[in-house]
Amino acid sequence: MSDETKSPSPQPEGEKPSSDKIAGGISSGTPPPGGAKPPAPSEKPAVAPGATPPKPAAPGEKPAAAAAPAKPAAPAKPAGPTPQPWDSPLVAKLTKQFGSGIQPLTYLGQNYLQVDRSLIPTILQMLRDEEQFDYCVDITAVHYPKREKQFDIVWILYSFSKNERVRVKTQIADAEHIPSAVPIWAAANWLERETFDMFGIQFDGHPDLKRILLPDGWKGHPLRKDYGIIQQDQEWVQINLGIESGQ
Amino acid sequence: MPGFITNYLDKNVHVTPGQYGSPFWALVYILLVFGGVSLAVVCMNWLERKILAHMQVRLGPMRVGPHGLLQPIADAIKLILKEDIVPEGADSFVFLLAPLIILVAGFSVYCVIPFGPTHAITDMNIGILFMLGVSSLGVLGIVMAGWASNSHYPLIGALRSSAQMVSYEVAMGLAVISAVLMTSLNPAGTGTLSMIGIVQAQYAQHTWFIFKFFPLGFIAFFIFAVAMVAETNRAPFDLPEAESELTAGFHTEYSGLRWSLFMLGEYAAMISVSSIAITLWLGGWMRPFPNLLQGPTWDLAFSLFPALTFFGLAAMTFYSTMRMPKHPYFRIQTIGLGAFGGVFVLIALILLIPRVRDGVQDVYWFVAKIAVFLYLYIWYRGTFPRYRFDQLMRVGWKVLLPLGIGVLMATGIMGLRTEIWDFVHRLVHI
Amino acid sequence: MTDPNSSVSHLELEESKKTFLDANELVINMGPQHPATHGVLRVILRLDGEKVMGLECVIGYLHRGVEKIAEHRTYTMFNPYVDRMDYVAAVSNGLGYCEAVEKLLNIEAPPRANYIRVILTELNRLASHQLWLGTHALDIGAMTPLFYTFRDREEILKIFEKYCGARLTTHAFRIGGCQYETYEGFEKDVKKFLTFVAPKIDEYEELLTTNRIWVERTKKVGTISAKDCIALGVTGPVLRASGVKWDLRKAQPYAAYKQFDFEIPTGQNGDTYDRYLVRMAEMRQSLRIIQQAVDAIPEGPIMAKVSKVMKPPVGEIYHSIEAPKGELGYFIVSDGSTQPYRIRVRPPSFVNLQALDLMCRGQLVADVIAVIGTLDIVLGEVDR
Amino acid sequence: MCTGWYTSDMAPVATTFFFYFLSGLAILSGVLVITRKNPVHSALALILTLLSVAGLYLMLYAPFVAGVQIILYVGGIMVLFLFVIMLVNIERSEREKQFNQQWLPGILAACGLGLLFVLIYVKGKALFSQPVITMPETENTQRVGMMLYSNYMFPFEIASLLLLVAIIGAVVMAKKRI
Repeated sequence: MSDETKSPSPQPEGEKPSSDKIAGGISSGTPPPGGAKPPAPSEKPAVAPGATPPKPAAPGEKPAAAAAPAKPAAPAKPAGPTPQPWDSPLVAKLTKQFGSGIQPLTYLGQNYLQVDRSLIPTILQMLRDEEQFDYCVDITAVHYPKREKQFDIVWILYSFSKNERVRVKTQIADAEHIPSAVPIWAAANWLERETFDMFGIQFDGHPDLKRILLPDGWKGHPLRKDYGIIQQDQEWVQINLGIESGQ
Repeated sequence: MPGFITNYLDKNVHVTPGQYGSPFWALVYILLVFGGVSLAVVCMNWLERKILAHMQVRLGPMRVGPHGLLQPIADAIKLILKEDIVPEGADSFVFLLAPLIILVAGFSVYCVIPFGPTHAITDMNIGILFMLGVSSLGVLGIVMAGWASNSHYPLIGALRSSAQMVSYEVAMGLAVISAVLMTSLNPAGTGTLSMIGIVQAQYAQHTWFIFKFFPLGFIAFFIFAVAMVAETNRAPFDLPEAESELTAGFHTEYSGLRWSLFMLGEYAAMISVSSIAITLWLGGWMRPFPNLLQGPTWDLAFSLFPALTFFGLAAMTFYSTMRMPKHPYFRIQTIGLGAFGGVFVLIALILLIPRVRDGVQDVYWFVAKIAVFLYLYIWYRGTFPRYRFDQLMRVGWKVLLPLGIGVLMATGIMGLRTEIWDFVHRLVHI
Repeated sequence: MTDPNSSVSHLELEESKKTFLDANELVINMGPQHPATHGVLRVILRLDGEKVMGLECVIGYLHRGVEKIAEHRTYTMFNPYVDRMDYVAAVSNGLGYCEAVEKLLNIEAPPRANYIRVILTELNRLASHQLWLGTHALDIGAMTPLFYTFRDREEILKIFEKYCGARLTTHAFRIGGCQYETYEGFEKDVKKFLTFVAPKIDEYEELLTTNRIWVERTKKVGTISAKDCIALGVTGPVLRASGVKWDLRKAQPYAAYKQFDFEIPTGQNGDTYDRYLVRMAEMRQSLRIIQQAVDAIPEGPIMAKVSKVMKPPVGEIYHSIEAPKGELGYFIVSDGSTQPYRIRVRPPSFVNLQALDLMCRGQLVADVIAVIGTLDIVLGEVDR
Repeated sequence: MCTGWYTSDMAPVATTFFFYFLSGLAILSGVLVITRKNPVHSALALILTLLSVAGLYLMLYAPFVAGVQIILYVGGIMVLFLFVIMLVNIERSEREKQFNQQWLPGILAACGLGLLFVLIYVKGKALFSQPVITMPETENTQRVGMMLYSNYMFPFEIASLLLLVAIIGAVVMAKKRI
């Protein structure tokens, strides 16, 4: 793995709005109203050219621009490493094929691809078939409620033959569907079910998409940031026990 | 005393009360056997827990009574007091009948078990057939219990059990027949199915049948010994009640007293099949070397064994008493354990009285042999994993059954070897 | 292109609906209260007599929302929670979490801390495997090994207790190193334990490895090919028993594993017996690692310089370790605050459990028990 | 030591009572077999029938036959019956129409059977001219063995051949599925 990660060099170009979204993800400064995390205060609301979906994320962050002033407070601590462009034969091949649809990055020595949603099935299939990423380690999501495209979906892949990990990330909006990876990796079955259970993300083509950890009648998707735990608890206690919740 | 009591006590009577036709003494024997077997089940319960526990680096019951000696009694009280639940949707008539059938089948077998030449309730001339037949009735109870519970685990347990018992009965029967065949190897050529007759045949032929035509007798015994474990649903053949697969198998839905009837029936069956094995192959009630070590000296020496056993038990008890903690909290337990030892000494002393000493000889040796078998049962349980169903069937049908047929034929050939030899000889000379 | 998930497609269910003698198929609900489902796993079995035609796992009975809890705790506060996932290998969980956060903070634990970590983690692996062996053997009907393994596992727990005061959910490590220096006589205790336990492992093997019934019950049971393992994301001893020589301790060494000499035991057939042998061999390898670590444990600090209030820079990290059950991964997203924005745990048991359906098709009910045992799942980790 | 069965002057107890009791039981449970809707109950009633018939054999001083009856029919065949019954859907069969609604063939068969019984009763003396032999019970088993391997050797072997054919047939039928 490349080791140039430790250099805390600043963002090189404005070409990487996606990285901003992670990097500038959430400032620690402002306490969020309503328990939700503050919006991603991207420093550059400027929409980069190109039709990559990461960009539409930026407009969602426009209101967050107000929070940007809080950002300077964060750099008070030593600025952490930031994602760097990632370069490798694989990346070269992918960028040649998909162009600006993917953005290869590396952070702390870990590589990931920021991928346009429309490219997801093709890229995943290709990664498995041609690049020997035959082991789907994990599928999960991260919720950014203030963004327009609220969800990051993350596929963590591993290649036995190369002993290499890569993460594939894409952004989707709430209620947007995403193709299932079950035809590509059988392991995706339960992992997607769990993501559906926890975030309510619909995977198209999943053989049996239903809740896995929570009971079938559960309301809401708990790992969303706007999920009201206390409200849910009070409701449950009231319905099932007929008393006021002590919470 | 009235005649129907005294006439059986006549010195010239050398038959069992059943044969003699004395209902009174038959009843006495029935009560004795029933009480004795129940007591044995209680002892077995405690011993199994303790022995298994010590095999598994733990102590077993230690709380109720000294060294948990009163545990079986506490368990019995608990089981009797527990609610007798009949599940909704169960076929209640069949559900309630099933444990009774198992119990009746388990205990009826004792009608013909000879604890001594005259110490049996009766002696039938189809004794061994009766035993196999009645003990095979037990499976009916299991099947009924499993079906009537209206639940899946018991049903599967019952299915397993019926298939298992029917399969192993075949191998068991073949092994038994080869032993019965050996009884006919006398000048008169008359064999017998009577349990007492079989033991007497072993006496007459100066050998236990396990050593007859070595290794034929041993193989037959081995087949029986395997089949009998399967027949009583014990480890490693305890699939019908495999707790890790079927929770408790056919008696999952039973509780309280009815559940304890299943246990009683199972342990009674263990003792009864062990007695068949002992009667058929291990010389029944006979002491070791009844022909070789004859004479009054040997008789005396062997007749001291019962008392010595109880002295040994007493010594163990006293040793444990001494090792009890000296804390006042344990005083009652220590006293109890000491009293237990005292009872053992008392029994041992009673067993030294010549009349008693000679009277219990047969019963003692029979019970001692049973104890060895019961220990084996426990040992198996501590050692073996459980067979899977198809493997169980394979062992029954593909190993034990051909082996049984082979042994039966080989025994027949060995029995008729002079005749066959003569025949061949004549053929050659013609 | 061969489709590796064809073996678990749901079309197969339709095809196998015919039953012997047209008897209706039996649907059995195994669990969540069942002696052999290792907790609260519920398996719905569809049987033809005793033959399994298909099964479905129903999980979540032990779901505590660990990932949600993490979002409301600071990095330090969340550390004890991870112990509650795979509670029989709590030390491994803690190691994975601490290393992931350290990576995110871009710090490294000092060498001595790494050695202590390796010793405790390997001891925990041993304990976890012992627990697995005992319960697995009990499921198959061999009662005795359970008590033997518990007796020996007790010695490990005693060392844990002396080291950090807890036996099961140890919370042994802190972000940046270990909180506790080893106690007086720690090395002596560990060495004593090593000499104590080596013959005990032989003892377990004596009871089982050549036991005919054990071999018959485990050979060719729950077979899974390496291809299916990889497709289903199965890791750990299950994957190695299928012949894939892959262990994160070698493939992507973490802590101090680079410095130790050990082997990755593998099997060939991928059946329950091979998985048994692999785990037995792993126990011995763990002993080797512990021996080397105890012999070469360096002096020095046990904590890296970590500020009291941890604020990792904005970013995300995935770090995984080789837990006793397989690859245990933590995917942490930081928003630069003291609380993690999102922690995702990649639980090995959860992913491995997916393979149960495939491994049990066409086998008997008794094999389902054996396969659940051999997958070595812990429901606390499956459900989180 | 095995001297005869009745060494004392005990006579068989209440022979007539037991005869009527057992035959009544056999008939009653036989009726139950065909009237119960639940096949498991039918099978249990059939077991009772077989057991009472075994008791009748005992009263005829044929303990061997009684023992074999119990082992084979009650312990073996009936268990297999139950085995199969439990495998099929009982609820379904309970809902189904019963087969014993065919009155005409039933009456005809019953009449034929009655006729047969009457014929035997009338001609009986001629058919079984020999007086009834009461064999001592102790020799019953030996006699059965002797008979089987001398007078009835041929039927015995034919029967075993038949069973062999049945077994092979069963195996073939079962194998066909696999």
